[in-house]
Amino acid sequence: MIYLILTFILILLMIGAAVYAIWQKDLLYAVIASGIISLLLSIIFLILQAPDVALTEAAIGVALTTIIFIIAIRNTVRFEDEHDKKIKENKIIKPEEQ
Amino acid sequence: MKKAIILISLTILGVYLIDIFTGIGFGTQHFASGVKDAYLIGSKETLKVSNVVTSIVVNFRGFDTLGEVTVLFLASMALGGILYKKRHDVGERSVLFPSTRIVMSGAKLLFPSIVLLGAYVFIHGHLSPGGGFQGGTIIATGFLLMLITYRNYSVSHNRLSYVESFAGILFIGLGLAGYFINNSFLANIFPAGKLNDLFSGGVIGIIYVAVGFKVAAELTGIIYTVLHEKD
Amino acid sequence: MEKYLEILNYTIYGAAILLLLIGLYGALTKKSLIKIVLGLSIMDSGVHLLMISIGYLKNGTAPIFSPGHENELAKMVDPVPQALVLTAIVIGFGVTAVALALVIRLYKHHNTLRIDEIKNLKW
Amino acid sequence: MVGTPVLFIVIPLLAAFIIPLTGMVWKNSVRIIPGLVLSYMLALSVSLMWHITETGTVVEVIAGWKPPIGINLVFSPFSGFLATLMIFLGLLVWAYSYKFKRNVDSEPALKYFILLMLLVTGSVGIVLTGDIFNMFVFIEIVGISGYGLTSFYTRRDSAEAAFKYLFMGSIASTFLLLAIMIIYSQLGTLNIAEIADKMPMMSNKLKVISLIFFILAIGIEAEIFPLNGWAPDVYTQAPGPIGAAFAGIVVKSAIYASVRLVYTMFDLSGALDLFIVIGLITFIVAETTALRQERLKRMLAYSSIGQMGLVMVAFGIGTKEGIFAALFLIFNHAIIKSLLFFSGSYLVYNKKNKFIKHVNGMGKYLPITSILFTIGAFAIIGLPPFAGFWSKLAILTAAADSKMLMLIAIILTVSILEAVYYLRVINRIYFFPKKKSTEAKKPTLNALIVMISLGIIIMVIGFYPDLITGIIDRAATDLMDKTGYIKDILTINN
Repeated sequence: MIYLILTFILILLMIGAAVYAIWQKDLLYAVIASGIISLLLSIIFLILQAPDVALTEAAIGVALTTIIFIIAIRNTVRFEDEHDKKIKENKIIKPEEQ
Repeated sequence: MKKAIILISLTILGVYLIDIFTGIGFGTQHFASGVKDAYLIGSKETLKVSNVVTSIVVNFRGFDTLGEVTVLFLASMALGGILYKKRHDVGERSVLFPSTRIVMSGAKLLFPSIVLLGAYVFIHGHLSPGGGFQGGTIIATGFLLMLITYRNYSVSHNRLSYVESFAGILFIGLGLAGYFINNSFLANIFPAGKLNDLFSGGVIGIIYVAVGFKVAAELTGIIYTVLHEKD
Repeated sequence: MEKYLEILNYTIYGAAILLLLIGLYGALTKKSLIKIVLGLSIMDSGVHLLMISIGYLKNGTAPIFSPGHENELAKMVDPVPQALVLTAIVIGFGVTAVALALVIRLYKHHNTLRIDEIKNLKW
Repeated sequence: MVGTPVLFIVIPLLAAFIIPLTGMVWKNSVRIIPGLVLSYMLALSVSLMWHITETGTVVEVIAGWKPPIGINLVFSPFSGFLATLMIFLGLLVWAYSYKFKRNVDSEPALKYFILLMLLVTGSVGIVLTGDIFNMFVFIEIVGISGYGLTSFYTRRDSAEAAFKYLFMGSIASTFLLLAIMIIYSQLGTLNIAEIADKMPMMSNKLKVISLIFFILAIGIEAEIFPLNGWAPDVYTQAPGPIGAAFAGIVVKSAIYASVRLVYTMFDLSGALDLFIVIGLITFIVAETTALRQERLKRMLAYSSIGQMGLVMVAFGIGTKEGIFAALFLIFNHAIIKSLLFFSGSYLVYNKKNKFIKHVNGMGKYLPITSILFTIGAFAIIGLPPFAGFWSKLAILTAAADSKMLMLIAIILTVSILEAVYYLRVINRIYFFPKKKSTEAKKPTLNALIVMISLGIIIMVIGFYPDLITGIIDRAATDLMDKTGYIKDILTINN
């Protein structure tokens, strides 16, 4: 019984994190949210009697994937709508205005 | 407009998927006779491996694992090609954030225990949950911790590829030994031992250790290559 | 009890499929390359959850013969999907790493992550 | 016998793990070892082809577990034919690009050969394996080496093409996993033969759904019409010989996978009609698009997609003649399109955009390459003395035997379009004045040898089609024999 409630809460959190990860404009937060998805997922795997998969998901999904995303963000830009910001600051001119 | 079309088609896909999977059912045996029982019995009786997932990954479907290790190898190789720089460009690595003394000493303290945990996990892969992939990734996270904390911590690229190559050669070599002795690639060539013994499962434990080393070296290499990208 | 399990049935499958759809939606509609890769990885997670939950058995145990419980064959959950997911996770990580490396290179080339600005080729 | 099918996978992987070590000592070994491995694979597959004419299909089990439990590799006349063809092409691509980019800094150039070798290995694995999840793993191997090879040139827009390919490939692998899981949940097995055996136990709805997912996933690799957006860009942006490798090796393995699914695994009757419809749409759309292309490689890419559509149509006819025609077309397309890619990349060498107009007047400056391109173009249009003629004829007769007259009309009409755009290029090669600024690049010796030998093969097959029809005929019989396939695998006593 307690597992059922736990699973239900975990699933709700996971879906919430997924929606947040897609909706959030700040890529860093989005990536952290996807790390949280992996973390919750690994707990669900444990509840579903798959300890091997839970271990792998915890190590790969939470640590390695997240860090590689963060490195990629660091090497590029942090915000999804970086373009609009640049236009606002007149850093780049739209092609048709040239 | 495009979003609306995508939303509608995704909804259709979702409804179909829900329909299929509720039809399949949850928590029950779906099929009358599958390979599942053969795997469970074979793992217990023939291979004497207590962790059935390990015996599937390494022996019954060991060929998948070989392919998978190759995928990682290819990924690190493709990564090296994509982010290629001429040798003299390889300068200082970008560090995500300057780390404080606490983080630095904490990382130093944690690193050996993480590596030890990883080694434990892949040595006991046939007895308890875990194995080569899990242990390898745990070791890689240990290296990751060191790499992001210390600006000047470096892993020798040559040494990584030594480990990677030798582990891969060991894996395939053991497989080929099975091929020449027992006429089938990856066949067991050592005595199976007793269930729940550290030296059980014959060749499985050794192959999983090789996989562990290979995965650890490859993942560390991937992270190392990406970290060397400076903005 | 049966009733609750029925709910669990829908929630786990529903969660997996929702994850898959959310990821696919993100991958198809978002403009930022990193968001697209993120969507693909969320989609992968959904499929993995789906695969594991197919192998689940009610009140099952993990497929490990721990000492003293060596004869509980019938109660064990299906180990095959777990082995497949293990493989799929590692492969997915490799693909994600390659994708992000490509993203980094695209950014260097075009100085933007917006997919609608990177179109020297037709999309 | 030189070995057993498992060595097709194991030896290249072993070599791939050894090469980084030898590369530290002797740089050139990174170039040479893949060639040696590919030649060994070719010798192995040819000897196995001889072997199976006497003993029948070779089935090899892995780890000593009989097929439903363990993974098995099947070297039948059908899969063996495709595997041999792929390895042969892989060897040609290796020989063609042996001196590739020698002056450029060597490190990525050396990775090229390992990636190429693993691309061939993965494709051969797709063809030989008898297990759907193992097929998924090999598809991923092909995919990742493909992404690496596509993004090989850092200066072009190759990263964009590779990202596009990767995006499609990831979605494909997701759908493939879904389909595999649906089948596993119903039948409890992953072995293709046992799935085929147990298929009647599955409900019709699930069959249709999983087939759709499979076709969606494999169609992306096989360049079926709405899913082939990645292909022209990849062909354009990848190094020249890799275009040939994609057209000759990767796509063929994807076609194999879809054919194996429809003919062996699923017993749905409508699936073949689906093949015809999809194939025809792909054929028509791709050939009309090719007509409008301004860049040579894009044109070749669309032509390649169109030919794959034609192969699908031929498989969809469903009779033995249809399969024979399809396999003949696969063979011809592999050698002819490789020749076109090989010679075409020299005709537009060093040009940034590779426009068709850059070939103007090349007939005078690159006479041999131009003649070879012309041979290829004539062959693919299907003019009589060349190899392509016999396969087109085979398709038309197969369609006529099955009373599909509309099909014949459509194929003939679209073939005229095909002829138009190829002849346009040839016209430019010979009858247009050369621009001053464009300078020709003489092909290297090994590239020249490869192209000439391909040209000779095309001519020889054109005059003596009997050399190859026997093998293709056996392959076609093997594909039709579903119960034989199941029996071969499930009753193996090893």
